[in-house]
Amino acid sequence: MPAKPILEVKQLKTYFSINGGVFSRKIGEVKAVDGVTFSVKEGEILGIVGESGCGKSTTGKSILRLIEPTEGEVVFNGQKVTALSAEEVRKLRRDMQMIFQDPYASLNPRHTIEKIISEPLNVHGIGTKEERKQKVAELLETVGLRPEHAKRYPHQFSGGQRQRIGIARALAVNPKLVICDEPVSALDVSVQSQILNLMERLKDEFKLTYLFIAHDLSVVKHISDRVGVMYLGRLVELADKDTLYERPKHPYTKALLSAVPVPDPDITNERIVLTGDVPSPSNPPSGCTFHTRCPSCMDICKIKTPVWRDVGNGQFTACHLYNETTEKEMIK
Amino acid sequence: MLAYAIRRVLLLIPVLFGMTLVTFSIIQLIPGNPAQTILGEQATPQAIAALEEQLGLNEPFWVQYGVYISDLLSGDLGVSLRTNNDIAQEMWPYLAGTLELTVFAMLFAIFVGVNAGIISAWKQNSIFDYTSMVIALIGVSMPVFWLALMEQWFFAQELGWFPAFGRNNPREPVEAITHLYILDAALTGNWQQLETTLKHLVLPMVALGTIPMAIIARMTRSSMLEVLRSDYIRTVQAKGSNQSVVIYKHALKNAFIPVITVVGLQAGTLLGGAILTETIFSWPGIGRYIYDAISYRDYPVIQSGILVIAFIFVCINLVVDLLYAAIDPRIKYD
Amino acid sequence: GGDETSTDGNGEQNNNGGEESSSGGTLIFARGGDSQSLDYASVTDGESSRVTKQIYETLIEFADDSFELEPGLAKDWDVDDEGLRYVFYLQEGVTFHDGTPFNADAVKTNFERWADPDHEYAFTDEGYSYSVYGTQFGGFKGDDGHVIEEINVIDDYEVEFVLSKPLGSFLQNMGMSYFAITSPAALEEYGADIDENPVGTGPFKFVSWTKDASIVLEKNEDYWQEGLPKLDGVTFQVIPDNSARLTALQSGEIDLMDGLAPDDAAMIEGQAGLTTFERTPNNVGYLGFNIEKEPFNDVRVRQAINHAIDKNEIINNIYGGLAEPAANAVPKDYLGHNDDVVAYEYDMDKAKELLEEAGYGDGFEFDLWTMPVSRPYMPDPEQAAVVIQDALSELNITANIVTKEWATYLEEIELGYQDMFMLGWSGVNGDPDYFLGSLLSTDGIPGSNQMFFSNEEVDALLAEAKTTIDPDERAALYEEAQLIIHEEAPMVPLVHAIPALAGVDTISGYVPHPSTSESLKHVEISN
Amino acid sequence: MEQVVLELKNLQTTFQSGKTAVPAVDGVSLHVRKGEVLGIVGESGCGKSVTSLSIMQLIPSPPGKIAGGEILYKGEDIAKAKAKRMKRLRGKEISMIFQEPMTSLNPLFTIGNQLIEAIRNHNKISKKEARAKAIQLVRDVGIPRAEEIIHEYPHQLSGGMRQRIMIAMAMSCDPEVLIADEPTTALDVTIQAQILDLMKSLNEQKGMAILLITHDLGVVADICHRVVVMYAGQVVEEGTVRTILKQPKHPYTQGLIRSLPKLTERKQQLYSIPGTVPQPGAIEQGCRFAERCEFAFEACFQKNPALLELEDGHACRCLLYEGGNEDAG
Amino acid sequence: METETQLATNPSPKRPDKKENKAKSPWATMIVQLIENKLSLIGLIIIICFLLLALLAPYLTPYSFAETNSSIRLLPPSGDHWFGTDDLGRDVFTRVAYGARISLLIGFFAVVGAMVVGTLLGLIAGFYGKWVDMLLSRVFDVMLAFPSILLAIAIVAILGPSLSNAMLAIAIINVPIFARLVRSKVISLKQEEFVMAARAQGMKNGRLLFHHILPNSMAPIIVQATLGFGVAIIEAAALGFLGMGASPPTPEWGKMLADSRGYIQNAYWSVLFPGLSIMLVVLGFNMIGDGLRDALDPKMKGK
Ligand SMILES: Nc1ncnc2c1ncn2[C@@H]1O[C@H](COP(=O)(O)OP(=O)(O)OP(=O)(O)O)[C@@H](O)[C@H]1O
Ligand SMILES: Nc1ncnc2c1ncn2[C@@H]1O[C@H](COP(=O)(O)OP(=O)(O)OP(=O)(O)O)[C@@H](O)[C@H]1O
Ligand SMILES: [Mg+2]
Ligand SMILES: [Mg+2]
Repeated sequence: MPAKPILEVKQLKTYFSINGGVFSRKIGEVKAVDGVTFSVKEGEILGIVGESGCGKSTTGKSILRLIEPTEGEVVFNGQKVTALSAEEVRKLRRDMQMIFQDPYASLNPRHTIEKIISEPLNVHGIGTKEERKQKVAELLETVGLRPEHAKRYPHQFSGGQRQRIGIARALAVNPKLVICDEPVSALDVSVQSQILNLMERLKDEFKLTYLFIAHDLSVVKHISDRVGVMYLGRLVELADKDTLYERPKHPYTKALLSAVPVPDPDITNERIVLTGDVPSPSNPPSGCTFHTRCPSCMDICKIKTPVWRDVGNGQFTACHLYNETTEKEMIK
Repeated sequence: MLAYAIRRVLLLIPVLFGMTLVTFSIIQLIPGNPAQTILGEQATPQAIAALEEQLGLNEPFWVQYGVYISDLLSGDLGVSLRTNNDIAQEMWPYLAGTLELTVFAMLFAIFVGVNAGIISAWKQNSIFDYTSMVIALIGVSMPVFWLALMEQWFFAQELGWFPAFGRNNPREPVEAITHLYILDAALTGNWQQLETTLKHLVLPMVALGTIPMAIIARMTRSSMLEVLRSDYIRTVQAKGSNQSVVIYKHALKNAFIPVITVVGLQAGTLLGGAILTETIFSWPGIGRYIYDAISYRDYPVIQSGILVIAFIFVCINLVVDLLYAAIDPRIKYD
Repeated sequence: GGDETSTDGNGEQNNNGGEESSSGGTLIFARGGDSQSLDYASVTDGESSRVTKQIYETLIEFADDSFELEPGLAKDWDVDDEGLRYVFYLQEGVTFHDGTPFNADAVKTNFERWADPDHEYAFTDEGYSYSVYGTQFGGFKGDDGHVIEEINVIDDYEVEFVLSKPLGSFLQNMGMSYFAITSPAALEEYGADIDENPVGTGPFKFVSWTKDASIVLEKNEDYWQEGLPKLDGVTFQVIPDNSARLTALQSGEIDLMDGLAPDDAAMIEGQAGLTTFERTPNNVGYLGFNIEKEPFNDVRVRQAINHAIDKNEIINNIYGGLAEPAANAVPKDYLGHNDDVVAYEYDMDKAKELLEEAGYGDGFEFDLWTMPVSRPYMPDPEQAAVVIQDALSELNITANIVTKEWATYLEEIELGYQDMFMLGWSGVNGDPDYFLGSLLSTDGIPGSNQMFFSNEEVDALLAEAKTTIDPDERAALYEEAQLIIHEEAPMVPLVHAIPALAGVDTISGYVPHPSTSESLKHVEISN
Repeated sequence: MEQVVLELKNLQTTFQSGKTAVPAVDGVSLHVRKGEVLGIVGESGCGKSVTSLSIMQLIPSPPGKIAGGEILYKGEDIAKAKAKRMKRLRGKEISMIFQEPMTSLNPLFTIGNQLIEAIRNHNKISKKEARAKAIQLVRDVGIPRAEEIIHEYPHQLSGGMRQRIMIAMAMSCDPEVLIADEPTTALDVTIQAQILDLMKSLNEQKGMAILLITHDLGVVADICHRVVVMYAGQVVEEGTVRTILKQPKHPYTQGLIRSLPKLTERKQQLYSIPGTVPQPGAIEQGCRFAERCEFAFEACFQKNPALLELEDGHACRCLLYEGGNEDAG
Repeated sequence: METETQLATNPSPKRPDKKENKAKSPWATMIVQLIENKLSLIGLIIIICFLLLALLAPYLTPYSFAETNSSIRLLPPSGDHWFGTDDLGRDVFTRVAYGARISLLIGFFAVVGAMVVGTLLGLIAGFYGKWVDMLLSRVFDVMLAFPSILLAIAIVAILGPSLSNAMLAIAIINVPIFARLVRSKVISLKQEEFVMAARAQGMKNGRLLFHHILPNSMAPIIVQATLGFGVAIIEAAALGFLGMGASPPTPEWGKMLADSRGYIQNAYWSVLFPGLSIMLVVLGFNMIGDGLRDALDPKMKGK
């Protein structure tokens, strides 16, 4: 099913400036997202995993321009999002919605569920009041809540129910792409599976495309078609799910996969325990940013940033180990 | 740390500049003619006109402001219209009076407030907690001038325990060296003077210190309670430390951070309340100096007085910020 | 809050004062405000002259409790017939506190300092100005009205003043505490700081001044009048608050206090060990009409209001009885006080009648401007205004009480913004021109004639009186003017207030002077 | 078999809410042997933390209160021990580390200061010796630059390092039992792997008993020997890691394991347990899991099942296994 | 509890939902909590008493607050004059009652004025950030660098002493307090996920500001307004006490204190009661404010 890409992200960079010093000038920047390139095909689920602080959320928000990207291009449905005016972006958000990580913080505590879900309709001027009410009831049913819940307030729901509400809100305007920023990581396993099932069902029902951000590798594996791995603001590997999990190329991906404890006492695979911590994005290491923790680090890794390239079968990685041209480039 | 301090000081510059503009504009906007005030109700219009000319009151705003700023920068606060004295010199004894009063009031407030707060938090929901918090609630609601009046009436007039006015007994003139009488008494070894000075301090100090005391007590208590619920206190308990180590080492230092902020803010209440307290207790302090100057339209004195108080207030808050940074290693010194 | 009585609250009482009873003792005199300056000629406030009166002396002194002239630093004086040449014969053997001798040169130096803004000791640049001199002597050197043409030193102890025109109040002026003699050596030494380092010939020497707290004086051992002063020293203590001041007196921290609240006076009288002193009134507190404004341009309205105000009620309420109802603009016993003028009696019916006649039977509304500060002639202006307001409401007249900052108040009533206002006037040298000429002549507009009262007849009478030298003739002229003023009623003369003081009853020899400042050289305090 | 060091018998901990006392932990019984790692798993709010805090007598009181049951440490009931006794037990005999490494260290004191305090609480040694010991402890938990680290403040360390410091602190007096309340939940997988390795080695080297609280079954499989599964304030199943993960008996445990997305399996529809965990105290009668349970029958709503030992060391709280009592079915 | 047994295969809840189904808005919850809190209930009662006193003043007393009568000066409290009479023979209770009108009105207008202006400025500064924030924040800094009563005195000195000017001055000095509060709240709300979510839906700034940010900043604003009410009343009384407020015969409490302080030895009641009234009203507002803070602050919920 080689569909056309609905979303293309090219060399996206988002830096936050750090102000300080005597005159509170810019004294540095956090390279939260530092040159990320990928595309999402219509109807697929692209998963993004990575450790905390590696820039997953910032990527998601930059695509929607909730945070202004510093550099790079985002093309959605043929429209260059990064070149649009604020008003055009606002209109575009009808087609691109977002679901947030924290089900407790992402709903306005002072609004009823009805108001929360109908708000996007309201904002985009869709339907009459009656129609909107009708739609809210439908949506509630779709996500497994009861229509009479519409009159309640968020604090009267459990985490999983709230996340359902968040999903209902995102679906209200019939978007094409939904960016899911860790939608299940705040939930307990038993509830998590309810939500994951729901999301899968809705994807088929509403013909959605997901950009699914998470830090739980098994969740990403479960839901995604393709998976990208981020480390310190950059994508280090991107591949078809099975390829990535079974034949990872990048040393970081390998380590990450091996570090996940498996709930099966019989499986005892050799763990690659990485030393040290993730470096700070405000002062990333030179060359390959992973070289400080990489078990197979080479001299070149400390100097040169590896190129993001296809290593066959649509498997992309940025690692000198797989870069035959490295030496040639060095000579140049 | 030094860089941080310098940065904080430099950040003050726009504020200080704004302050001079405000004080200067206030003075310009106040209706009323200083010349008239100086000369009184029995003055002739000619005399008033001549005095105006002489005082340079006819110049345009920006010219006067320019002169004002350049004088300020050279340390010149101007000359009092009323007394013809150099304000910088004349002000010191008043300032010393206010400093003595406010410092003692603040010490009183901190000492009583912090201790009451700690005990209340420690013995949460005890009788002590309830009574001290009710007292604190009343203290917070107390108009300082009324408290001062009632104190003066009851303790000075009815009971005669404390003197009703001033900083010293007129029969024992003080030898002023620094004009901080307590310090002077200590310097000259005059214990008699120390005693009378302290006696004079008690009522105004309590009047002025009560509101900050109540606020500090409440703040200490709630901050302490919050800290006592925190994860790291649980850690300290989990490693088997003594209750006193938990409270006085770990909890208090953390609880102090918001308390310090409150103390800094209360400095403003104190300096403002000083005007009222000084009026009631005939305390020769800067509040009264300014208040008198207002009714005399003594522009330079009003200007300088307000500026000096605001400056002190800003400085206290600067110190609070630095103290904050000294206590809390998380404050970044960049 | 009051639970915190600190550790030293052991209730010991303040019993100082007992130690130094060997001689005259030290007097602690408490007052409401501080002196502005101890250079008496450059300021006008009473609190300054109260102190300088002890340090400095004038050529002529007033009698203890009146404005009668007596010898001072000048033991005698001569006037020529036209009143243009005055010769003063000075006391010999008087020295200033700094040891330099007092002589005719010193007199000349001092007068020239005040008259000539360019004088080396005039300190004009430091902001000194001698407005009282200008007022009393017709201006400064070079001005048209300036009367002192020249001052000649005849010898060390004889000095001659030559005037350009006669001045009825010249000698009276010489007794004013503003024109006391400073040591020229001190002027040289201290320059513009003379205001904080006074050096005179008086009975007490300056020791120290803590602003808004106390001024300490000590006995001048070398005082030229044998056996005086009796006190070892005087401390002038500032206690702005009336009740705190009274408490201090009751607890023995002070000996004598000024500005006794009328209500407290009665209380003091009943207390053992305390006594009160009354100052002869030398002021008038009045209610002025802006006669250029409706409805006060109608004399009947003004008279009606004169009838409507019960001065005795005010005296009872506000002055605690310590005031005399006023009928004239000048105080009783003054030159020119007209006993024939009888105050409009308190009579509401009459007031109503007059108002109806004038067409205001249904009343009207106006702003009653009320002084924001208390003055000897008006200790509690706001409360007085309330009483007046209340009285007028009976005539359907609504008085809105308006207060402004003191300076604004003065400035704006001079510009005529007010409908009706409260104010008063205090005498300084016992001369009626100081009252009538300023308050009620056309010359006083704009200025202290804030009623905008302009009456040709009155103007003529006052002008004539000013240049007349014979006291009886002057009195007759002033009395005539008083009658017209009474009839025209540009003001309601309310009271002549009797300022009261309280002190311990061991004080003797203290006589309050009507000018508000008196020398304390005869005072003694015993235990 | 090793001796039991810590045993809970029918522990009940309540929180006063208004006039009612809500039972957060309602009759929990479990035991840990020397050298054993016991895992406690269960969903959020099921009472895991309250159980562990009860052992240390650290539940915020009021409103919390140990309402019943026994906590036996080496045979001594410490549920009602005096504050003085507890003080000597804490840190010395039983140590504890918490979920949030970011907030569990006092931000205003250096690492060294806090470690030294822990050491000197139970050992009468000089500051200098304590300092040397602190450095050694920091080294032991695998932190490089130990001499420098002890002069630093918590905010200067990363989450993983802080959690290691917490472990070092807990280890400072070689306790018999270490209670770890979700020690890795706030950490990333790569860091979690480091910490788990460390704990494993400590357990193996020092033979210390560990009570590991977690909600991650992967972690349980990785390091625990035995597992206790809690649901709504009660233990619902208990057994060895293998039995619990491979042959769970309780419907809740079964559902929990089935609902996990697995790294090693092909994609399929996830199982999901309907509904949510009930509020503590909401269910007064019957099995607490009944309304979410596939197999619930009428008796489940009336009768509170007991924790039934099925085979050696494997116990389950479910009416399905109460063979003789099927009168309701 | 009644148990409704259904077939085991049905996954829907089999026990009735214990939680009441009625939607309770956060505001309603707040009010319930407020009333349940003993201290704030007392505070509420105090304020209601003073409100009644203010409203019913003409019916509660046969006297006029302005009418003077020298024959009944300085009478101690009695059946005729509950709080005694003052130096002009006016009934102190009457004046205190009418004074309640003034104080409550001053407090109300000063706080509402400061709140409206401050909130607006704070919203602008916090929401638009950049130089607007920079500029406004510096202005607030400068204003807050002065002790408030000093600034109030200065403002009244400019405008002239009168009740309305005192009110204006108090409103002005309280503006930066509200503005800062709102600003910081807005800045933190901007980071909140639900605001992010609203933006992600394509919401316009205006709607975002008034539907999401403002309502969620209301809690601290209301708490501050309640506490500020008390502060404003004290400040107004202080100005009155210094002679910079109401003009006579207006029975403003601070002014009453200033007028009768000279009589404290002869007639303590003329000083005691106005002062006590100030304290009680302020206490009332502080108690309500405390209760509100507890009710609105999620951190205090556990208590
Ligand atoms: N508004 C901001 N200002 C400055 N730095 C920011 C801001 N938002 C994020 N960052 C920094 O950018 C980096 C990436 O943050 P981001 O939130 O995208 O991480 P993440 O991968 O989503 O992490 P998590 O899994 O914890 O959600 C982090 O180092 C973070 O500190
Ligand atoms: N201080 C407290 N006051 C009132 N109730 C409390 C308190 N602490 C815990 N509880 C209640 O006790 C129950 C058990 O909480 P506990 O913290 O033990 O859960 P947990 O299993 O550790 O969950 P998590 O996985 O989220 O840490 C919860 O329902 C909680 O609401
Ligand atoms: Mg994120
Ligand atoms: Mg827990």
